[in-house]
Parts: sequence; C-alpha cells; structure tokens
Amino acid sequence: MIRADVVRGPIDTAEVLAGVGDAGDGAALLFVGTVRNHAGGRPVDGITYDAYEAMAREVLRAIAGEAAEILGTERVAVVHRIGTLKVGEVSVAIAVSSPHRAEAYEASRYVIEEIKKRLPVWKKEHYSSGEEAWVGGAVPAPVGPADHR
Amino acid sequence: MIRADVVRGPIDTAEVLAGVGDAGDGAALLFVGTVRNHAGGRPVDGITYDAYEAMAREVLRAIAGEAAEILGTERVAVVHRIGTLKVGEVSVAIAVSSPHRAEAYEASRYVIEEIKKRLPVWKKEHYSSGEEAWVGGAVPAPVGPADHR
Amino acid sequence: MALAVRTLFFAAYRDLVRTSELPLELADGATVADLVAELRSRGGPFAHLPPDPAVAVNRVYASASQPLGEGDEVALIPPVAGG
Amino acid sequence: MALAVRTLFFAAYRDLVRTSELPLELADGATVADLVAELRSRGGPFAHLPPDPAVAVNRVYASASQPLGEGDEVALIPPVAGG
Repeated sequence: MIRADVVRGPIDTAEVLAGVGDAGDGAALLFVGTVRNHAGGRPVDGITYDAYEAMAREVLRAIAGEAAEILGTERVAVVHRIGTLKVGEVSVAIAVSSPHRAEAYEASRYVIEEIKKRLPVWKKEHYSSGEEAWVGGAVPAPVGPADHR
Repeated sequence: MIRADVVRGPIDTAEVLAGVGDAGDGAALLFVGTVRNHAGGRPVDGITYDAYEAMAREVLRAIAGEAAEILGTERVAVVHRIGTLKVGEVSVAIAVSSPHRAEAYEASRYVIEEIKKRLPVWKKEHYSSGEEAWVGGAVPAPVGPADHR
Repeated sequence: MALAVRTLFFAAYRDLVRTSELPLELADGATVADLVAELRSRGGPFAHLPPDPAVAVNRVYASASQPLGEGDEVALIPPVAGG
Repeated sequence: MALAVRTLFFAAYRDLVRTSELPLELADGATVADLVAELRSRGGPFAHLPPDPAVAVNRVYASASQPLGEGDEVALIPPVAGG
C-alpha cells in the first residue's frame, strides 16, 4: 500500500490523498510543496528539478517505509515531480493516514525533512531576470537508510 | 483571508485547500478528519455531530486567528461539519499555507488540538448494534481565547 | 430585584433534562454557580446535572464565580468532542 | 589488476565537467576517495570538483573509505535540494 513515485507530469494531489484513505482511520494529512515566486529575495519564474532518478526512487521508497513505521500503518504516499515547473505547480505531495493524528503529523513531517536531507534531487532556479542557478542544499550523510532513524 | 465555517453539508477538501493557496508560499498542509468505522472496539455506522452553532463559529474563528499568528500568514481555512455523517465522510478540514513548513505543521496541529479542547461540538456515535451514545470529551477551561496560547 | 436569563442545553445535557432552552429568574447578583445550583435544586433529571459543569455566558467560557447580567445567554457545555 | 567503474555526474557537477557519465579504470582495491582523487587529478574542470563530495555507490550513499568493485555505478552527489 506504500506508494513512492518520481514522476515527470503534473501531480494530482487529491488523487494522492485519496490513495491513502481508509475507513478505519480518522486522520489524514496532505503536504503539498509548490514552486514559489521568489527565492532569496529574487523573483522566480520556475524551477527545473534534476534527479538521479533510479536512486531517487529507491531513497523515496526507503523514506516512505520509515514513515510507515512511525505511522503504524502502511498508508503513506509520496510523489516527487522532476522536470521544469512553473510558479505554483506542485513539486511534491505527501499523504499519510492513521487512526492517530499525532503519528500522522510526525510521519508527514519526517518524509519532507528526509527528502530535503537525502533525496538525490537538485533544483535550478529560473529568475525573472533571465539568469538561472543551481540551488545549494544539504550534503547527504554516507549512511544506510536504517541509520537515518 | 481567514476562513472558519461550521457547515451542514459535505466538505470539499480540495476546495478548502485551494482557498489558502498563494504563489508566494511553498508549503501547504491539509488535515482531514473522517468518521471512523470503529470506536473503543465497537463497530460504528456513523456519527451525529451536535453543536452550539453560534458559539462554535466564534470559537472556530478565534482558533483560526490564533493559528494565523503562529503561521505568520492569514492563509488558514477550517471547516467543521455538523449533522449526521456516515463512515468515511469528512467531519473537519484544516488547510494552512506558509513559506515555512515548520510553521505550517505547527499551525495545522494547533487548530485540530484546540478544536478538540474547546469547540462546543458533541458527537453521538451510532453503533452497528443499533445502540448509540454521546462521546465524552474534553472539559473546556473558563478562559478567553487569548489565554489559550 | 430579579434577573432574567436564557439557559441552553446541548447533547447529553439536553437529552437529560429533555429541553434545549429554559428561561430562568435569578436573584440580582447571581453568579454562574448560583444558576447551576438553582437548576440542580429543581430536582428530577436536573438533579443529575454535574455540580460544576463548563458554562458559556454569551458564547464565551465563564468561571463559576462570574456574575450574570439581565438577558444573558447561559449555556451548559458537556465535555466537547469535535474534530 | 584494474577495476572498471561508471562515474555519474548530476546538476552542478554535470555542468562543471560537461558530461553526465565517465567510464574509469582504477587500481584494484581503490576506494571512493581514490576515485575522487583520480578525477580531480585529470585537471581542467575536474580539478574544481570538491575533495570530499557526497558519493553514492550503486545508489547507496557511501563513505570515502568504501572500496569499489568491478562494474560499480559511482555517482558524485552535489548538495541535494528536493522538495
């Protein structure tokens, strides 16, 4: 039931959320990351996400599995889009569902924080000025997924 | 821009989420509470939510305002449904949007926790056995909204 | 002098006293606690109301010692269970 | 004995060295650190690669001291920025 995808087309957030639903749960949480119209004070028109795609799928699957352990259910879905996105387009959607809202919040937050720490994805910001630049981020630690817990 | 509603019809969660979106933000969070098919080990067919409706609107508006302070934006929407709901139907939807995901998680969580503590809403569970009972909950403290922070 | 207030009942309390609203006359200077005592002294199902329930006066949670005013809307609030 | 590996470059590193993939021959027993040193010693843009970049071997993050094996897929990972 765990879903972890890297996709090139638009993300349907409602569909990601619906995919985790369960009548035995009472709390579902959807995180949606979108492309902002500014970065570091500069107007931005869009972002190109590059990825080490094969590895990104594996890392995303590992992160989702770790979140499922926090959650106590397998009802986790995470989808990251790559390619060139315009302002306001969805870059990542994370849905979790659980009988317990505390665990839902913790697991959802875990997924986005781990994505930022270790998903091999990069972004090039396209500024309204016509310039563009790769955005510096986190340096992943040389450890297996299990050690990230 | 803050939205706080008590409604009698179905909640469109996608519409609640879309209502808070902003191109200047990067993180949106949607919490969805649904009717569970069990409670305290007993199978449940549905729940009737009763409310002190005029006060519930005021309390919900206060909670949303407090969440906006945490969030640093006015992009908060919370909708609570009352009346009789079937299993799987949405009882509450909370959407927040912020440039900062930490604040988004904190504000979203704040809203649902305060709802549980002080929103004058009650639920009667309809068990599959045909029995029904009001569910005991939290005893609200005799303080103004500002003291809840 | 007397003080007229509206008393509202919800959920389990409404089922208990079998009404959602009751007009009450109280002595001038009466507090929330006085109103609750007055209700409980009516006997029958009213005697089964708790001695110190949560109460909202004009849609704001109030302490037991809060004085009431003419025309106040006083709601007895059973433990809440929203969400 | 020699060891053949594939080296992959992404994002800023790919733009720097102007290729996404480079086959390399290393001495038997070579580690991740040896591979990075070998790359940097090629000079030109390669000399501008950092001395201790994050590296994934066969799609798992590896330490600088990890030994490489025949056919390994070794990726130099610039600071990541997903989400």
